[in-house]
Amino acid sequence: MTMERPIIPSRLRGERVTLAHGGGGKAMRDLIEEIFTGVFQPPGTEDQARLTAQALAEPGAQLAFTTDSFVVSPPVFPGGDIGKIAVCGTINDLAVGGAKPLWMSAAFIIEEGCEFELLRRIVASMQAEAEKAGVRIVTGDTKVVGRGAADKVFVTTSGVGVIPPGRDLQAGNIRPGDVALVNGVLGDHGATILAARGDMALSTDIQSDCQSLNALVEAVLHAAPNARAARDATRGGLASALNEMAETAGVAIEIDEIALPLRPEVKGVCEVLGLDPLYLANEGTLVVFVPEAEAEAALHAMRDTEAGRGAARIGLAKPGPAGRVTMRTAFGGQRLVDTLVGEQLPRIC
Amino acid sequence: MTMERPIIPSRLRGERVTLAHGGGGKAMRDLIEEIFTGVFQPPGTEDQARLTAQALAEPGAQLAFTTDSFVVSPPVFPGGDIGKIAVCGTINDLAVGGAKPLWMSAAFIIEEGCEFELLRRIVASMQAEAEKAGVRIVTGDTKVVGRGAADKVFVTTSGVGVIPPGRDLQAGNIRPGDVALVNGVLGDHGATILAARGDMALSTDIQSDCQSLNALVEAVLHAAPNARAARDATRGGLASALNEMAETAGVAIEIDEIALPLRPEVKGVCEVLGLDPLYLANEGTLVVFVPEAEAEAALHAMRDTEAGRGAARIGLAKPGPAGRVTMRTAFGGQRLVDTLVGEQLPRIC
Amino acid sequence: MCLGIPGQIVKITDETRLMALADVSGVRREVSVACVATPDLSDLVGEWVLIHVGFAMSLIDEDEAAKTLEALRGLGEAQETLEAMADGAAALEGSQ
Amino acid sequence: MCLGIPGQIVKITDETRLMALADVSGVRREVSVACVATPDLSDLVGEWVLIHVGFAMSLIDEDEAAKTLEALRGLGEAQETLEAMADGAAALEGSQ
Amino acid sequence: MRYVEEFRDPIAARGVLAAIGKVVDQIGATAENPVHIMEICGGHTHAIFRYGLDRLTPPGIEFIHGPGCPVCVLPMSRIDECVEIAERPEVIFTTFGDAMRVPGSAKSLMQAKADGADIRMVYSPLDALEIARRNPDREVVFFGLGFETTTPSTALSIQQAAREELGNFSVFCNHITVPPPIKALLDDPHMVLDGFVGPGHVSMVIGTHPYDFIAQVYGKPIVVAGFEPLDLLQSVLMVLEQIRDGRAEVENQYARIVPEHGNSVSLAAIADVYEPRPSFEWRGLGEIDASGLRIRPAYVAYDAEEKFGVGYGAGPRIVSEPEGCACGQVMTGRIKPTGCPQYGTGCTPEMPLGALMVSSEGACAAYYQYGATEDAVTEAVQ
Amino acid sequence: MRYVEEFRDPIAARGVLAAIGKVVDQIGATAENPVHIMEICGGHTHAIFRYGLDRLTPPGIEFIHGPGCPVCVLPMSRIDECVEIAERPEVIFTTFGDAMRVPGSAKSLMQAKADGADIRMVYSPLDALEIARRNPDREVVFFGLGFETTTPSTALSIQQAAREELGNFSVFCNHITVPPPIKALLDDPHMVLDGFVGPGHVSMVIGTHPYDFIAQVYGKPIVVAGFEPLDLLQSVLMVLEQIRDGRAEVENQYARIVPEHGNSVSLAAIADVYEPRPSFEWRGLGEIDASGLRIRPAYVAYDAEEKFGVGYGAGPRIVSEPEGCACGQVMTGRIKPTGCPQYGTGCTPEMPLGALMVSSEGACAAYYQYGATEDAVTEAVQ
Ligand code: SF4
Ligand code: SF4
Ligand SMILES: [Mg+2]
Ligand SMILES: [Mg+2]
Ligand SMILES: [Mg+2]
Ligand SMILES: [Mg+2]
Ligand SMILES: [Mg+2]
Ligand SMILES: [Mg+2]
Ligand SMILES: [Mg+2]
Ligand SMILES: [Mg+2]
Ligand SMILES: [Mg+2]
Ligand SMILES: [Mg+2]
Repeated sequence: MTMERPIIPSRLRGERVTLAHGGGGKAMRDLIEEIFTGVFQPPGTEDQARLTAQALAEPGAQLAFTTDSFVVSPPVFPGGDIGKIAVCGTINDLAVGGAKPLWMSAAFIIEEGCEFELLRRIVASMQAEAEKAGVRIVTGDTKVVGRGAADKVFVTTSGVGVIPPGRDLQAGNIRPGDVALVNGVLGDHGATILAARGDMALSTDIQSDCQSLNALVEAVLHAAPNARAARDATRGGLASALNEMAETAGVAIEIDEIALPLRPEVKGVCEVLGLDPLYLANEGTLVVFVPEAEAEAALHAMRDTEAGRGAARIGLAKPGPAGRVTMRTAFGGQRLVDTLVGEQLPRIC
Repeated sequence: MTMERPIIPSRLRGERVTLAHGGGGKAMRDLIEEIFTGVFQPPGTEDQARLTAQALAEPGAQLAFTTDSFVVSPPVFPGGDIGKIAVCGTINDLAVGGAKPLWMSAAFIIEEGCEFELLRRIVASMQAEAEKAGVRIVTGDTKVVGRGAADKVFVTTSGVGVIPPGRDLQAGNIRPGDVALVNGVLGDHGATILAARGDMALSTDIQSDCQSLNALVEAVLHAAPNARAARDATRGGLASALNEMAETAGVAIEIDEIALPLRPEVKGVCEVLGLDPLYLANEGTLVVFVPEAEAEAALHAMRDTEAGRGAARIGLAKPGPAGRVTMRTAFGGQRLVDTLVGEQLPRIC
Repeated sequence: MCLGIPGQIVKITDETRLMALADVSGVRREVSVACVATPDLSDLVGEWVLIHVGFAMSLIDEDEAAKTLEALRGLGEAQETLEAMADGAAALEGSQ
Repeated sequence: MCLGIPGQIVKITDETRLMALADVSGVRREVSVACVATPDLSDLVGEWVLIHVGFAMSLIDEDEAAKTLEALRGLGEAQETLEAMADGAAALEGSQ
Repeated sequence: MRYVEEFRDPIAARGVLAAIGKVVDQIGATAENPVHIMEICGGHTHAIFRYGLDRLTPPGIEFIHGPGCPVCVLPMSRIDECVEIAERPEVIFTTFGDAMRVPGSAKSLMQAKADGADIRMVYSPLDALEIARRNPDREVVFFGLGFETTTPSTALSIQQAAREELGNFSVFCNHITVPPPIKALLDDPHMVLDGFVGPGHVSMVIGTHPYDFIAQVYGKPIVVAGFEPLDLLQSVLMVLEQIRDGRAEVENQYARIVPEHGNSVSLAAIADVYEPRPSFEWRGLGEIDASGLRIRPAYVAYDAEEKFGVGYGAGPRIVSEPEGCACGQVMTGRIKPTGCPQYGTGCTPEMPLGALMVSSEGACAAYYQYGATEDAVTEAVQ
Repeated sequence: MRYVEEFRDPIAARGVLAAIGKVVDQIGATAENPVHIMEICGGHTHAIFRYGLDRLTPPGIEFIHGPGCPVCVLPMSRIDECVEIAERPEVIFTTFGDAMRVPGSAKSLMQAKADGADIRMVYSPLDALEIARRNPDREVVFFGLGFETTTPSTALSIQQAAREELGNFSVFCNHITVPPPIKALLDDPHMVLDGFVGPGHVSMVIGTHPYDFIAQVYGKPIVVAGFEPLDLLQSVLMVLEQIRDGRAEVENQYARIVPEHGNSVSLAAIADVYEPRPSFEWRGLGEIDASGLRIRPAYVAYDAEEKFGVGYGAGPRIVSEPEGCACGQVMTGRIKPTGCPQYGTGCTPEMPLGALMVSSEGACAAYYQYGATEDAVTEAVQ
């Protein structure tokens, strides 16, 4: 479908959502039809989508199912908005498991007073991103809560995809000697949000890396059919993704500080606030482990895709100690890269 | 799995969720493992569940997919809690489409300061309800937002089920002469929440009707194989469900006030606040249309199930005017039962 | 205007502020009984009152209610008799 | 203690309150220049300062920095030469 | 006895309706030449449509829907003033749910809430008092709205606040009284009314004597009525019997609730706290002498008009009613809701243009809610 | 020049390390008989572990991690007082992120926030001032924490508040000074220290002369150092050279930032706003004379201690440190973090028992974060 909608007189009075828009009556129907289903065009009007896919019937195919709630504040930021993230994030959770994303649900929790314009923007982003990734948003929900009971809008997406027979991307598959690749610069999303939130009064030109990774994963799998495991390094950053993978696989992972792609501005934000970019969130950052023999092919394949232009080889798996992640520092030392404790707090000392 | 968990020393310090529990680090992992995955026991540790079901491979079978966000306040109320509703609601959205619910996702948005005890209770309810309905909670997510950016906890569930070949329950199938049945008393949930919220300082012994309807739907389909369509009458109440069905099917619907099962306490709440019970929310109320020939069988089958003890025949479909719902009043008159406009507001005049 | 509903006083909750618990079909709420207060407030327990916006505005007079109902039933019964007669007449005429 | 980072003053934003915009690797924030204020504030533009909790606490002395680096590099080069010599000796001895 | 279901008995209804039919015939009223009965109270309007009484009664009776919905007669400028008060950061504005959706000239209270004002629905002014006790650092304003039925509750609440010296509580008083607009209607030369169904709950406060002028001065029958369908039908019958017999009396069908002299506690509280305003504006009716109440100087500390400098205290404000709105004509019985060019198109309950479409007591909303259009109703009822 | 990467050059490092090795040999220091060098500042501790300098330097050098982390030396009772202030409904409590997770006797600020206190993290006291301007009806309190580096920022902020007459802004002052604890440590008969790496950023405010007593009275070398790894290595080299040469001087490796006499504007602001307290409590070190600052009477309106009646203003409060916590011994260099029985078991960054495990500048946290256990580190580095 196209993003252009016929201009029909709006039944939505005023500029903001009121509690009436969540009450189960006509106002709610107007909100849903004008803002949501008018764009998503889900099949049918029932409370459940009914779907058929040939790919699911294939022997050995598995169904992949994932969900994430998105609560990013502010909801619109350089490089994206909560809608784009909500679609990318769920596509990515499917893609890193080797699944081809097919369908998605979208549930909105809207704070009384949220501007219709903001919702329109979010929905347009979602539909655009879904189309780009070849996914359909087939079912959804909206709830309205009172002022102060939400932060403008929260979006929860769930995704269903199919894992073709024979594919197996799981962290448990990583073996010592496997090479760790990332698709591009780290920490852009986290640094963007920190700056966009305004609390720290920082301004930068960084943009969120928010993007769908399904095409990238397919490209890697084509070039490196024995790829072991992939993750999107979101909350907790690269460090957390690596620690999870090391623990699950029972291997150690060593990364190389010099090899890590980082924008100067992201370093700048980290310096000002005393943060570590390894723990900054990403929203379109793939970490993939491939056998050494396929590493170069995978790297080149990544660089040939839009989302993988800045791909880099950042480290490798080692026999042990199990679960340990270390970094060879640019200065020549070595340090542990442990899982974050709580959240990273800006510090002065 | 059993609800009893071994008593291990908790890694969760204090009694409440802090922002650290959403930061992507160890605190988050502790929260997730202790409160969520320890109970749900999802398969694997990846961000997507991988699932296989024989039923999906059958020719003609359809996949059903639905989502709902749950924002009920207070989160615990007589007869249930937000967790129970979140599981029942999604099971019901699948069931009323004729689907057998298989898997569910659960995403939590938690307000800083939410008590761990509340989360434990919600999760236990969810798991208990899912087990009862034969559904597995296979994937999930948690987010923590600052105080005042959510109302304790919001739960979004998505459900995947399979519609066996040949089944077709859709509102569009309703024909004039079909009989409308409900499974029991109306408005209990809405009245319970109004009272539990405390704003109106009402106290009653009413309990939410919150329950899963999948077994009930199967019973109806067994007794009435030509059943046309079903809905769970949630937000907006029975009136909204009937209006939606009448519009989709292009029929009129007439219900009989005397036949409507209503508790005196629900009538009491409505009298005090000037509300109409037809618009009160339910969380376990099935409206199903069956051909006249199968109506008695369906009614008896319903009454033989736990969720259908109070089943009643409440009205029937008529040729038109399309989309119109009327009620024959106990007093002998007739009135329109239109869709609610916004939300029902308590009134004094 | 002015939604008012009958309820029964079940308990005095605050002698000083003249507050009592009223029951409407099993739903309870605290109401002010300032407008219907008796010298001994406990005399109100068991009484039916007309409640509006949280105030018991008037005591319901059971006798008057009974009188009204009687008059209404009288009209209803008269009509039933008439209708039965009409039915009977119609049946005789074979028009039913 | 006391995280401090070098940044460059790019603009005076408030003469009265002695506020200026500082740039750290492309990240900008308003800082107080009260501690490093010059009679003509615009003289600060282009200067590098050490920033701590939103205050420019000290002007960075480029000459001193250069001197320190020179001393450090001297030690580094000396060592490189030594290592090269050691490598050469080792190679001669066939131990590599 | 629960005093509700008993008065909804369909068998008794058949008897009353038969009796009504007989008296209508005796009077000789027909669809072309009907008896005009005004139910003053919006609650009665609501009940007439909810139970379909207009269709159950013979065509010789025509109901005229009076001005007795306090929400409907509220001028738009009052809502604007509510919004003005509610949008002050220090204010918690409390209101009955009825007023939330009434359109002001810029926005309704519902929209002001969405825009950030702290507006809370309450069931009772007592609940607003409690909010004031719990929020000593905020100004809690209660939107005092309604006829004599509701006035005692705010008067007693103000007295209670004064006893507790609750300095952060005040009332934005928009209370109005029933007799003045009836007199205004009766003075209207275009109005043809044969009798009245009187407001039951107002009367339990003021008693039946304030209506004496209707019978004695204007020679019209009036029967104070309850709100259950049998109450209404019986009252209509009593009005018809007076007309048939050439009587003009004040009768009381609702004697189980309404004492002849009203409620002395309520009347004393009203007299203590309130005094008549020289004049008050009614939507659709304009200014009516001595038809509104204001807070007496002794309670000025609890008067939101004075506290925030709005309303009559700050001089009258002119906000014109929305263009094309025929509420005034409907309210004076000159046209039926369906006679308004906006009805069902420019004005619906989803997007009300006039006030009569907002409150479920409003004649237009009642028409729409229970009948949509005359045609549709006929169709539906077949 | 960006004054960062230049000082992280690994090639230059090799040279400095070689020179250090040579001097260590000249001194004859060994693992068994090492030179003890205390880095006073937590920032230096952090950098030593982050860059692995303890493992790059020869075993003949033993780093003693000093008391220079303002979060670590904060007594638990101070956090309790923060919580007490923050939990007042009228207060917006503002703090640097560092203090959020420090355990109080009942809860941390992070937990108090979860329990409902309005606690906001800021980057600068200027941001707290701005919050005060925007919330005139709230009391905005800034948690003034830190050594001489940070003190000028709160002094200047209080002066600014006074200029603007911002009556709703105050500072809960917990500023402390570096020289007194060093003197206390040097007076400790158990302490064996051969030299000091001096705090670079404190010194840019106070200059290098306040350390003269270390060289002149106690005869120990001290080199004021920058925070990049090359800065630190060069400073260690300079300390070692003094030891080898039998000198005891105050040297300045960080001359690009640190002027000999400090920053006059900062010093004037401190002197205007603050005065020494007779005594102040340090976690692990106890009361130290004249080691803390309080707000002068002229600025009493901006003193949260006075405004809310807490802290030293309200008399000392005794809250004992958690049982089994060896922070005091670690901070005075008597044991290594790994020597504490709680380390890594009862005390981890996730569940810190002692303060040194909370701040990433704390010696225990730095050990844990970058090395976990001595064994594990050896393993990992191979
Ligand atoms: S339809 Fe609307 S505008 Fe017309 S009279 Fe009724 S309420 Fe007023
Ligand atoms: S391990 Fe914990 S308790 Fe022990 S000294 Fe370190 S911080 Fe203190
Ligand atoms: Mg997920
Ligand atoms: Mg994810
Ligand atoms: Mg839904
Ligand atoms: Mg908000
Ligand atoms: Mg690890
Ligand atoms: Mg749904
Ligand atoms: Mg649903
Ligand atoms: Mg997730
Ligand atoms: Mg809340
Ligand atoms: Mg309809």
